[in-house]
Amino acid sequence: MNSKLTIDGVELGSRLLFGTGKNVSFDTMKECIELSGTDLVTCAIRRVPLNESSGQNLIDYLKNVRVLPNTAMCYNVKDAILTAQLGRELLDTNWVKLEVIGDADTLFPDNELTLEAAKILIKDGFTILPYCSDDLIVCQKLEQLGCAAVMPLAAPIGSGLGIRNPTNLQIIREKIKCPIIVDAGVGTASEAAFALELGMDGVLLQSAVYGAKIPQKMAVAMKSAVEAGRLAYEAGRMPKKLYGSASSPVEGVVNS
Amino acid sequence: MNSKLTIDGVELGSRLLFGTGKNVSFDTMKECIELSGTDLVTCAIRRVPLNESSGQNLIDYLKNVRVLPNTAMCYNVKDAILTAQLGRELLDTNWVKLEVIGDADTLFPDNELTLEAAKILIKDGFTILPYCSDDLIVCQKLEQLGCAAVMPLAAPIGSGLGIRNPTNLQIIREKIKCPIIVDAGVGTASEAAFALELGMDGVLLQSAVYGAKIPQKMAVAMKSAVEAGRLAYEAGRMPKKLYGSASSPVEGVVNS
Amino acid sequence: MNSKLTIDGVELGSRLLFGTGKNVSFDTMKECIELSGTDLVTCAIRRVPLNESSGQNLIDYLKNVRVLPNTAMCYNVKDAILTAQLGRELLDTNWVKLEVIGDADTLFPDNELTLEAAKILIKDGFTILPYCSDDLIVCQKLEQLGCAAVMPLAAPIGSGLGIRNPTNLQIIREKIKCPIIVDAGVGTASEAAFALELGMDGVLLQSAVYGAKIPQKMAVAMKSAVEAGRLAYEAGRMPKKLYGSASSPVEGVVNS
Amino acid sequence: MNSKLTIDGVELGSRLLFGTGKNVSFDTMKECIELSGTDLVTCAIRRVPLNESSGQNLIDYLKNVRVLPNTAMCYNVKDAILTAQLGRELLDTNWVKLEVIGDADTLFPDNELTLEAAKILIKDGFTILPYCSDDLIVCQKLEQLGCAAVMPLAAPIGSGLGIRNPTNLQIIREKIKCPIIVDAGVGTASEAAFALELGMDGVLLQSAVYGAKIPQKMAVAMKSAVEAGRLAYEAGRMPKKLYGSASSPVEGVVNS
Amino acid sequence: MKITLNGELREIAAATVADLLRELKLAPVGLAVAVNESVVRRANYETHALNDGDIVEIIRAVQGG
Amino acid sequence: MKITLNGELREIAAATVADLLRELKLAPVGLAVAVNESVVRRANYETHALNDGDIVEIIRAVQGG
Amino acid sequence: MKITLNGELREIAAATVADLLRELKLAPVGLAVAVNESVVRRANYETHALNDGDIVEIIRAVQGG
Amino acid sequence: MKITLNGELREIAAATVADLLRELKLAPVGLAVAVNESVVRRANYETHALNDGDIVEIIRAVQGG
Repeated sequence: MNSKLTIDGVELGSRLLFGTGKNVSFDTMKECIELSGTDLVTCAIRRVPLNESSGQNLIDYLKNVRVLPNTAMCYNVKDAILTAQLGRELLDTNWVKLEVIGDADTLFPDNELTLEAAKILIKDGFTILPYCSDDLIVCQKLEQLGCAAVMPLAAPIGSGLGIRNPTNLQIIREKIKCPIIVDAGVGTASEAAFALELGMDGVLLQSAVYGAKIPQKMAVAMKSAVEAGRLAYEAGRMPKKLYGSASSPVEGVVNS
Repeated sequence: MNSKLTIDGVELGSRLLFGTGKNVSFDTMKECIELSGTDLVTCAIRRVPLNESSGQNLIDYLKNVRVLPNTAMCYNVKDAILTAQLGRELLDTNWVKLEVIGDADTLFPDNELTLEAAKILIKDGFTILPYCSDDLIVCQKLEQLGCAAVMPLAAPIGSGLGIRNPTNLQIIREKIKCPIIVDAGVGTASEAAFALELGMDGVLLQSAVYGAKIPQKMAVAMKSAVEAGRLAYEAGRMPKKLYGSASSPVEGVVNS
Repeated sequence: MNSKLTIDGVELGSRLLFGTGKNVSFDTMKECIELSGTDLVTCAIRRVPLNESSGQNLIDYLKNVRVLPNTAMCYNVKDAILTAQLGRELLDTNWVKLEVIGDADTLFPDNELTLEAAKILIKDGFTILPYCSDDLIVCQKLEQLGCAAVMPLAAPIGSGLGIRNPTNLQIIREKIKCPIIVDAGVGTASEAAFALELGMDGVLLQSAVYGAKIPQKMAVAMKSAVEAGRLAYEAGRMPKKLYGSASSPVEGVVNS
Repeated sequence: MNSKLTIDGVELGSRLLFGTGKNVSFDTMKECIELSGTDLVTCAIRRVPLNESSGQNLIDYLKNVRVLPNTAMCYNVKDAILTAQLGRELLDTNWVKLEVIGDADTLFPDNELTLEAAKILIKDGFTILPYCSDDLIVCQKLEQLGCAAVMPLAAPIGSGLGIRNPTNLQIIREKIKCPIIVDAGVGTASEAAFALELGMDGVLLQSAVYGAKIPQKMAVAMKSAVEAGRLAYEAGRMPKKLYGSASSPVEGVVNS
Repeated sequence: MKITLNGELREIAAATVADLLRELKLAPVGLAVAVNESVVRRANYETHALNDGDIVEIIRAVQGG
Repeated sequence: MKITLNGELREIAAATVADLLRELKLAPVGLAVAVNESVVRRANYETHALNDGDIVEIIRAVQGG
Repeated sequence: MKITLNGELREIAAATVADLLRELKLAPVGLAVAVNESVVRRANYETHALNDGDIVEIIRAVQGG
Repeated sequence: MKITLNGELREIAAATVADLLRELKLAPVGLAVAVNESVVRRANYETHALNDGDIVEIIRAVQGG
């Protein structure tokens, strides 16, 4: 019922972007992906372990969704670029979730290096979805470089703290045209809905689902939450007042 | 997928309780009711206007849902009781949403009088769903009297301010067994989801839907939000941390 | 510099009301009382232990401040009334901080019983400062009974959660004339300031000071916070905007 | 009573940094500066108007405080550097509040250009206090360059929205050694206190005071608020609990 | 006979609740009636006699929240 | 004579409130007394007779919030 | 001689920065001067020659935050 | 021949990327290869010669967010 999210000309069936998990079996992951309704899942790019049998391949579990490789854990431009290029070759996609990390504890982005990497990758033909701060100027520069979307964080990765600064997201929404995906920080369903109500075009989730006691239930919760939030945004919420007005008629009351 | 809400032995198909509108046509109301998925709608009891033709009857539009008469706008016990009894006769139900109002501007409940009326109505065979403050002691007393649920307000009626005091609702949830329905104050989808995540058993909505720019869209949003919030509650959300942990592996990164 | 708080015709030198401590020596208490600048401190009324030597007397440490006996831990009207009367005889004051508790875990007030006790004590000549919920209707009834002030809680006693529901306090301020003292819940200086900024006439503190790592420093912090909050209220704060306007001139900039 | 703030080896008498006003007379400004207790005030650098008599000189009103020239309204590195150098010559100080703005509506900083300008100015012998986002990575880089402090915004300049993202400030505090001054966004006293309670070393105020209905009262309020917040930080606040424990003894109650 | 009907004094001819509804041209569905603060069950409309000074309430359901 | 003193049954010899305080070795300052839910004013300690079965409360101020 | 003075083209007679300030009737206090993006120290106002096409900035402190 | 393979020095016999994968018993699917910071397209595995001192990365997709 709500309008679709289109990134780089591709219409996605859901406004929920989804990680492929952490400390969770491929089977649980696959179940959650299906329940969440997502159309686009992220994965990381890592060295093949040479001394162990490689076991099952993640890609085999991701047949029905579009896969978005990330450059997670890259701390400089060179590593991010090579990782992006390897991801493109591996997954046959020119989309990449660009991350250049600035601090190992908080995993906050280094926006300066992210801008530098984005510029190079765009020249190389990539479609960039960059992880960044909720910083208007950074988002404006990323948009001007030609990024397909911007992905400001709502709170630190893995924190589950929710939308820490709605004001910043509201301002970014006002002044940015490209899709805005909230990346990181959402911890439960109401927060995902709230992100969409702020006019964000989507949310990327990982820990909120896989870190819940029952990930499958949370996957469904998030599917509904994202729909609810977007619909509420499109519906146009009622105004707020300190106190309201009667919701039942004030005339014709039976009284003595 | 989530567990059902049961009030007084009756299993309801939805955790969303819904008003029948204000300043909105019967047709729009009916559409919103259907889209919201609600099983239980409230109505007010008012004197028949004697000098005008009565027009269409609200009840004719409410064939497929259970109707819950309220005692809205009653300011004393006597009026509330007579209104409840008239509603029971009219709608052939012993359920009543008991409201005894204490202030005409804010429509805050007079909990003292609500307790008094509840005691009398329960003796008279009613199933009481009382509107009350988010006050643990009041809720405990209402439960002990035998109310079928308690309906604390989240914010003033018609204010759309959302869950003003999650702490109080959390504490009430911890110490009360009977169903808790958040009545009044919810303004948008994320707030409805949040109420359910706090362990509330349902929400009663009116202005949030009928006061939205596109009520039909908000009705659907609320349906999804209530499902999302309940599922998230049942799923058990991830813990919060000041900052989290990597959501992609820290080992095997391609680096120079 | 700010206007004074007057209760029952008595002008107080400070808007900070203060407890006499818990798990803290009389000496530390005395020091904190002096540093806080308070003019009015509360104490509890308890049975003299018969089988131990009574040691030092609290009252000897409270020579320079007005003492306000409370009825803490009373769960019914009869106990509250006798405790109030004993406090009056003991401390030669007709002021009493009336508490009738409804729940032993949360120490939330039973507002219904508080109203009943207030009515009786006012007839008996007491000046009542009642602990109550942040519930407009209860505050209005207490004011109409003739209470000298109302003392809504900001958060549960001893929780340190701060002002849980500014909306309720704002509304009470709008519609109540008598002094409003925030009783319970304030945990740190900014929250005390915030209470005053909401138009509250004072705050009553206990755990926030005695539970700090360095109570003496927090006592001074609270003294300043209460002054700051009141002055800010009287100064009339700037309006909020989503984003503001330049705070330096936009003309005459040196540019190329 | 609280510890002093030292920037670049200079001990300041107050943790409040203060603007010199906007739409306010020099006399009112001077009064507010004195009442605020500040030791360090900012001013802007603008072209002398050539076609009008220059009137009174701001500097004549700032005899007893240290003056910190800013580079407000500079949108590129070159302008910021020249403005800084002119300010140094004019005011005989090598301190500069570095601002490189990225957007004319919100006045958000361009952190990338701020870093570039800081690097050049530090080589040129300046002591830099840079206005920046509440972004850990940017603050870390500014500190590593040798800035004397970092000045993250709490909310947009002139918005009065308060501390929009306490989480970010908390994390910056945890991981940065140099003084952190909250620059912009504080709107009232409790918010200034809160900033200090988060461990910020100071706040820079302008609109909150000059934009209040009675600026002089707000100046005093802010003086107290900053002291209160710092003392509370040093005192170590009580822990928060969902509900607390009795603040009066539970034994020895008079009961029937 | 004079009664207070929905809060207003009114002269009526009706002898019973059922009469009154007919006099008011109200169909006896979708409404409920109280006389002197007691509900009159639908089955008793024909037999429930009205007296001078009675306080009568005739109500229906309306939209509300 | 048996009284309930601060919630406990106790055999006492005292005939008046003043006697009782002496018996308990309590100085008559910094405390207040109620007998059978009525406060006994300090001025009446010497004259207020105690009877078998009386409920006596002797209280003081303690720290609290 | 034509210079750009505070962003505007202007014909001046002054040969030095000090001349220029006199021509503009500006006392050499409470202001600072840059020529071609370099600050001219106050001590050098008399000796710093101006040339055709110079870009001159003369600034002062104003209120700001 | 010595190469740096996934960050570790290693003696290999393989002359091409394809050889290397065989030597490592890795099927040439579900992975990607870079030599000296340039990606080697799958079509070129057989022809891309390895040289002493090459830096080789062999990667795959793993779970992440």
